[in-house]
Amino acid sequence: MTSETKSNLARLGLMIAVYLILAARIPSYYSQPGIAALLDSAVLAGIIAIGVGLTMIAGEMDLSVGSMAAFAGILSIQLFPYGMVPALVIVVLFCGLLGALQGYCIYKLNISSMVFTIGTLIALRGLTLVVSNEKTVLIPFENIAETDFLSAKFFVFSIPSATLLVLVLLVDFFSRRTLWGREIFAIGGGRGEARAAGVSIRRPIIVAFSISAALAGLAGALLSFRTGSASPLGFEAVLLEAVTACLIGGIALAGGRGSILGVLIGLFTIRFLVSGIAALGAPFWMQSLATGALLIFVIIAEAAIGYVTRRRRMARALTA
Amino acid sequence: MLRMSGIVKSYGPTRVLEDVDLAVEAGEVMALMGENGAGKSTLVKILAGIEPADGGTISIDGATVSIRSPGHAQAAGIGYVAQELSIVESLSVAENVFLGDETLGFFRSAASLARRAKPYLARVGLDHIDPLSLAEEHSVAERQLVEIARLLSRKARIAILDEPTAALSETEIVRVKAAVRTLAAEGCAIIYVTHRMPEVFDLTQKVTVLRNGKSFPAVETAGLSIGDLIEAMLGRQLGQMFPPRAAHAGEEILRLDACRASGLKAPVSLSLRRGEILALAGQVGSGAGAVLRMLAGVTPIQSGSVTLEGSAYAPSGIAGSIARKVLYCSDDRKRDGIFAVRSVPENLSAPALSAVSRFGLLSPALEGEHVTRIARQFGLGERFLGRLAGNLSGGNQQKVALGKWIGLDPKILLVEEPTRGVDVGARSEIYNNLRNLADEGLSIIFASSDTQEVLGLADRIASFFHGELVRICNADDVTAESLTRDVTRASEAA
Amino acid sequence: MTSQDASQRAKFTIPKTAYGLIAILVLLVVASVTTPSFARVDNIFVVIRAASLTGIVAIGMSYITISGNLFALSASALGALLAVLFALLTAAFGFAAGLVLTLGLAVFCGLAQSLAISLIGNPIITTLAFGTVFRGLAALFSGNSILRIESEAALWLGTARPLGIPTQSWAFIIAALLSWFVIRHFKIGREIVLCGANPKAAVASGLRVGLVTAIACAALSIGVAIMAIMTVSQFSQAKADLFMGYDFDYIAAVLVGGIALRGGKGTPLQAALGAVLIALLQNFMLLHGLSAGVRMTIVGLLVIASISLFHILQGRGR
Amino acid sequence: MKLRISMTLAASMLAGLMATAAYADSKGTVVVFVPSSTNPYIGQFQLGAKEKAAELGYDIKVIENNFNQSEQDSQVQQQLASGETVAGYIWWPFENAAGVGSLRALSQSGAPVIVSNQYPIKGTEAYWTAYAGANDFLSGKTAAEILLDACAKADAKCDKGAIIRFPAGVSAGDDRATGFEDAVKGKLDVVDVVPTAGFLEDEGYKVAAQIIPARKGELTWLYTQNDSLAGAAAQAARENGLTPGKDIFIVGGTCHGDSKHVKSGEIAGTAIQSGYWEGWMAMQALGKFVVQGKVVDGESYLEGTPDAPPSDADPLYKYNFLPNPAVANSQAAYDAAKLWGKTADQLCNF
Repeated sequence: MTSETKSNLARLGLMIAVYLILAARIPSYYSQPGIAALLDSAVLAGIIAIGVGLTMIAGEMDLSVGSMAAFAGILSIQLFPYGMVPALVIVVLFCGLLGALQGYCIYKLNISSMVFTIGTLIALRGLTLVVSNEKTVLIPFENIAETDFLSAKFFVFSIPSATLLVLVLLVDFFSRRTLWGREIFAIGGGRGEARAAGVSIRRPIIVAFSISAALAGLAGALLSFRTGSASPLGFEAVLLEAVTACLIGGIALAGGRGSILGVLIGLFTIRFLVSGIAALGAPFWMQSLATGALLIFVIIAEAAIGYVTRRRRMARALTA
Repeated sequence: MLRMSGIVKSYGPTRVLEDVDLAVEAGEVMALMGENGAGKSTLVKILAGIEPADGGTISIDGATVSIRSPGHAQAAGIGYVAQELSIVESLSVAENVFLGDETLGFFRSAASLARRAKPYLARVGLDHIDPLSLAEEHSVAERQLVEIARLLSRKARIAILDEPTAALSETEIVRVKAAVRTLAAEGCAIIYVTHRMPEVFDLTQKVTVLRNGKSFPAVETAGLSIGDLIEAMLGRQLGQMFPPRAAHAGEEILRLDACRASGLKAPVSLSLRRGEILALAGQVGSGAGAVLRMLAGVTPIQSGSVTLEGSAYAPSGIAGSIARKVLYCSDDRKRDGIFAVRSVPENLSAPALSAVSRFGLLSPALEGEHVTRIARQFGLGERFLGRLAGNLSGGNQQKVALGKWIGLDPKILLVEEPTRGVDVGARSEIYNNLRNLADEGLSIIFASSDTQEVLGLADRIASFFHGELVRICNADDVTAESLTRDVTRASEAA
Repeated sequence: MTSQDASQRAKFTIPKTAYGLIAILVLLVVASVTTPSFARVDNIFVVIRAASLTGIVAIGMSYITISGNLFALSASALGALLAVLFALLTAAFGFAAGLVLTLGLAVFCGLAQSLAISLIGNPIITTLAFGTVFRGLAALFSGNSILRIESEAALWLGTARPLGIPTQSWAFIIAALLSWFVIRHFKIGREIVLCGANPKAAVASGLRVGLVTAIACAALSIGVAIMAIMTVSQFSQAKADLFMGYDFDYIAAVLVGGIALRGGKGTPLQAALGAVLIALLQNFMLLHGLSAGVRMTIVGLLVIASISLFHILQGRGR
Repeated sequence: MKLRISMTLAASMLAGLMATAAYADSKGTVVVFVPSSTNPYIGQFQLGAKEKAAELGYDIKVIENNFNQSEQDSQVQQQLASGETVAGYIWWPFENAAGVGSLRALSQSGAPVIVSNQYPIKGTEAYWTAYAGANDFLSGKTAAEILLDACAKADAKCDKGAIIRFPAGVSAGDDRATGFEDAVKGKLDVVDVVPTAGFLEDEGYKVAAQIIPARKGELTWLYTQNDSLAGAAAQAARENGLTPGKDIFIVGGTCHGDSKHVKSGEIAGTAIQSGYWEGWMAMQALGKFVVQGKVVDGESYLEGTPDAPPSDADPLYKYNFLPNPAVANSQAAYDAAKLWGKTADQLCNF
């Protein structure tokens, strides 16, 4: 068993533990509609976390996803009259393009993406307010039934939650099995080494940021269609949840390590915890403390395990 | 197959390569040898497309090629294994074999990569390792072999190996040599940069020697004697570069008894006297640097004992050695020797902040005095003091890296490669500075792979090969040839 | 050697602080020409007041950045927690004790974070987690109600205008000068800069890297505490949802000030200037009646433009 | 260490929850969806709902989303999926329009749904049983009346003025501004509408301290949408040498945490908007529906009587609005002001 599999199993164990503890108190955790609701609750942060995770694997981090999702939400509702599918396609492509541009700037300037995307995080939010005329935009009520199919359930899946799972599998496949995906891992694992081995740095950065923005756009558009409205102030909290899901899912902030499937595990660990505590009727501070405590627990455990592994490897090297 | 002729390269006014010629044939292993600073690295970097040449031509199979980037070099079939490896630790071995290779198609599964990597790994003697395991789980030698497997997979026609065995153990070297032979057997022309005599005579067919940026015509290894080779490398001594040695040394200040640490294969016993300069001569990976790192507290002393001025000395960490006034200057000043984005005075006072401050406040007067004293002592002119350390030349950076310790009244100064990347003029200044300090009672241990430096500067010389102390002699009893024999283990090659 | 040095010297270098000043001057000229009410002296005081509290936190944040620890994401949540604690402590023990205890608790929170950063090695994740915890604790301690204080001293601290200048602006100016002085003239300040410039070299030179992180975190915490205490004092009350969503404002000020995220460069004065520059721009746009969206877009673009500019000027681009 | 403490806290909290769930057998559970009790107004809302529920014999469960509509949506789904039989829902969406989908889902469960705080969007009437809560248009209108009244009383000429409104994109801000502007049309001149970054004093002060000096001599009044922002604006005015209530008239129109500026006369007056009573009346509306089984079409502005809260026997209308009784800006008036048996102090200074 590789160390990666081991760590993923440990994370899976944590997720299951959180699930079981809460399921003991909340019957809906093991009912069909309850599981469907849990899946649905993960869609927004999940789709966004896939993209953020990809940029983190590349050794970068896209902080602008929340604003991008809000921007996409407004745009998609405004484009609704042209049909939902064309609107979705246009919005996702446009966001992907913006992301590619952002990636290109980050590559070209050779700048820390965490700095650059703070700028776009602010600017895109402003642009969203401008585009929306600072008002919530709505799908006309007579048309709202057209979006019903997004809430319909097939067994435990709705179209959005199925989209999330399909996207996880797709991006996981992309990241594991394609040249472009492996390049993202390579530049995250060792940028200098990868460059010396002849890997282009530009392409993986652009690809990662483009996917991240496109997915943020998709999440924003899907969620806005489902609710039939979009607020220019929406999706502000999603960044922290997505990053937390990635970190709990084992994506190293230093880059190069982790997997998209791991992100899914991290995501559901958070979802189980937060949904569960809210469903018990606990006040906000409980959710907040529990999330913080979980995150601290995971990163300290990781640091400890990393320390022990390094010590062991060093000891082996010395005795060899 | 490969012919480089009339290669010229300068950094500023410093001419690094003058009219260098080099030729290798397919299936041939050619040793590229020379003293440190002779221009070997620059030459191979030009060939690998990392540095542009100022003049000269490169032709492959008779056709002139222009190499301006690593991509060009790759396209021309040139593979380069640098001293710093290009293995991404968090990727699998198989992926590292094919890293940067876009010819395998867009889709690639771990299993198919592993399957394709297996034969290449087998040819470099890595058939026993799992191609799916992560590179970080393997030793430096194995990673080195993976790099060679990468060259094989790319069907490189010309391979450059830059000191591939520097950090490896004897058994590991055997594996790398075998892999190199495989590479040659495939018809690859190999340029093999090394300092190790046994490898030269064991592995290579021809030797090209560089000296002071000039090349000598290639010679068949078979007809070569070690003496000739060493003479070709060293040439005549540089005149008055080195200051006279100490008239007499003081009492014993430091003693190592059967000490072992990471990087040493056998226990080392040494002693050092006040005002003495002791050289630890050896190539990279010889153990000379390991002794310094152990004394500096960077790596722990695993066994044996160290006595400093009569009391036990076992520093825990670098702060521990500084507390005992044993100060260490590593061989990579950019990494941990200087603060590149800060000014020279700030660098010079960095370790001595307590000494230049009163009640937690920096005293400009004290600091100025401190800085001026070091600057004067180390010949750093007034005009350098306003600059950022990163903007200085290598020589002046090294003066900063060394000089910053002086303010602490050191007892022992440990210096690794005191003049790496330093031009000739600044070298002589640094040697004089070190000698002056020794005359004032400071004891110095330096590790160096530069024969002239060792011979010229040291009072006594301890030579190292492969993690073992070979012998300790007075500098007067050592010649360039005997020293080169010791640190390259020429005895085994003969 | 000499030639290489000479070529380096040929590069014209302006101190980083100067860029911030130049930008402020340009903006001032443009603004006063186009907006009559802008150029008045009292409006300048207004701008400085508007920049004050964000600026004080940005100054603290600059310690984190200069020390090589990027930035902290827990400042706004810590602000809410300290505001709540200050109100509770002042109500229980009086203003002076409240002030001292809050500052003490702030330092404690800073040290706890620095310890975790040293352990985990990543300031961003660490402060992200601590931020959630701080906000949760703020809600817990406040009991979801508004905590009121009645203290003449606090009111004076929050609303007085010695020499016609608000206490907040005094605090801002003093904090800027003091923290500049610390970085520039204190031994620990030099250590902070050196650790940020090259942590490995700092360890090799025997500098106290752990202490530096602790001081940087404590400096930010104190900045946050001042903001929290000033805000609570001004309005005589505290709530758990104070300062929500402000984190990126502080970071933006640091970035617009031109402090390199890699650490080891820049001074707290630049962060202060960055805060003033943003406030100036906001004020200018507010007086021009630009909508909130347009204002936010322009601030975002300013952040992008200034960081790109500083980056290119350092010759780091490709 | 920190972890252990929070774990202990979490454990004791969970134990507490289990205990409350244990004697929940009376008339069933009411599930209340609110943004977050970090906001004290919402804390008051919860308290009112809880006390009324206890009085009526219901058990209550409050689900908080920390100002995040998509989180609230998933909480609704989760709740519906639990299959719990509930006595009814009280629905306070974070983003009114975005929450419509969830509102619809709640209505489809068959249990009564009382919407509160956010005036329902036109066209969604089928999705909810009744609205019981504040009326932001009314709040704006009341504020306008207080302001006009104050101007008239002081015999001052009020013309140009500005609105400092809730953050751009917040619908309550839109509604209050509309209500206000409708009421002052032709009487006052609105020269500027500036959004703040938030709802609290520090955010209001930031804007007011820039607007007031820039338009000094021009502005005769300010409407700030709540008293937190108004108090901050009054402070800013004073600092600029303007005496609030003389040189400039400032009105927030809803009391919000701190009444000292009203008592001192700096703010032209206020209106009691009580989170406590809003939660209380939402719960009462649900109780009424369970007992009476019907909803009368139309609007009912509940009477703002000082002493007794409205009777549970009154009919339930489709729209039931929380009264916003105006309070004059003096200590005496303030002390005298009561709504439904609680003093202004109790209701406003939570």
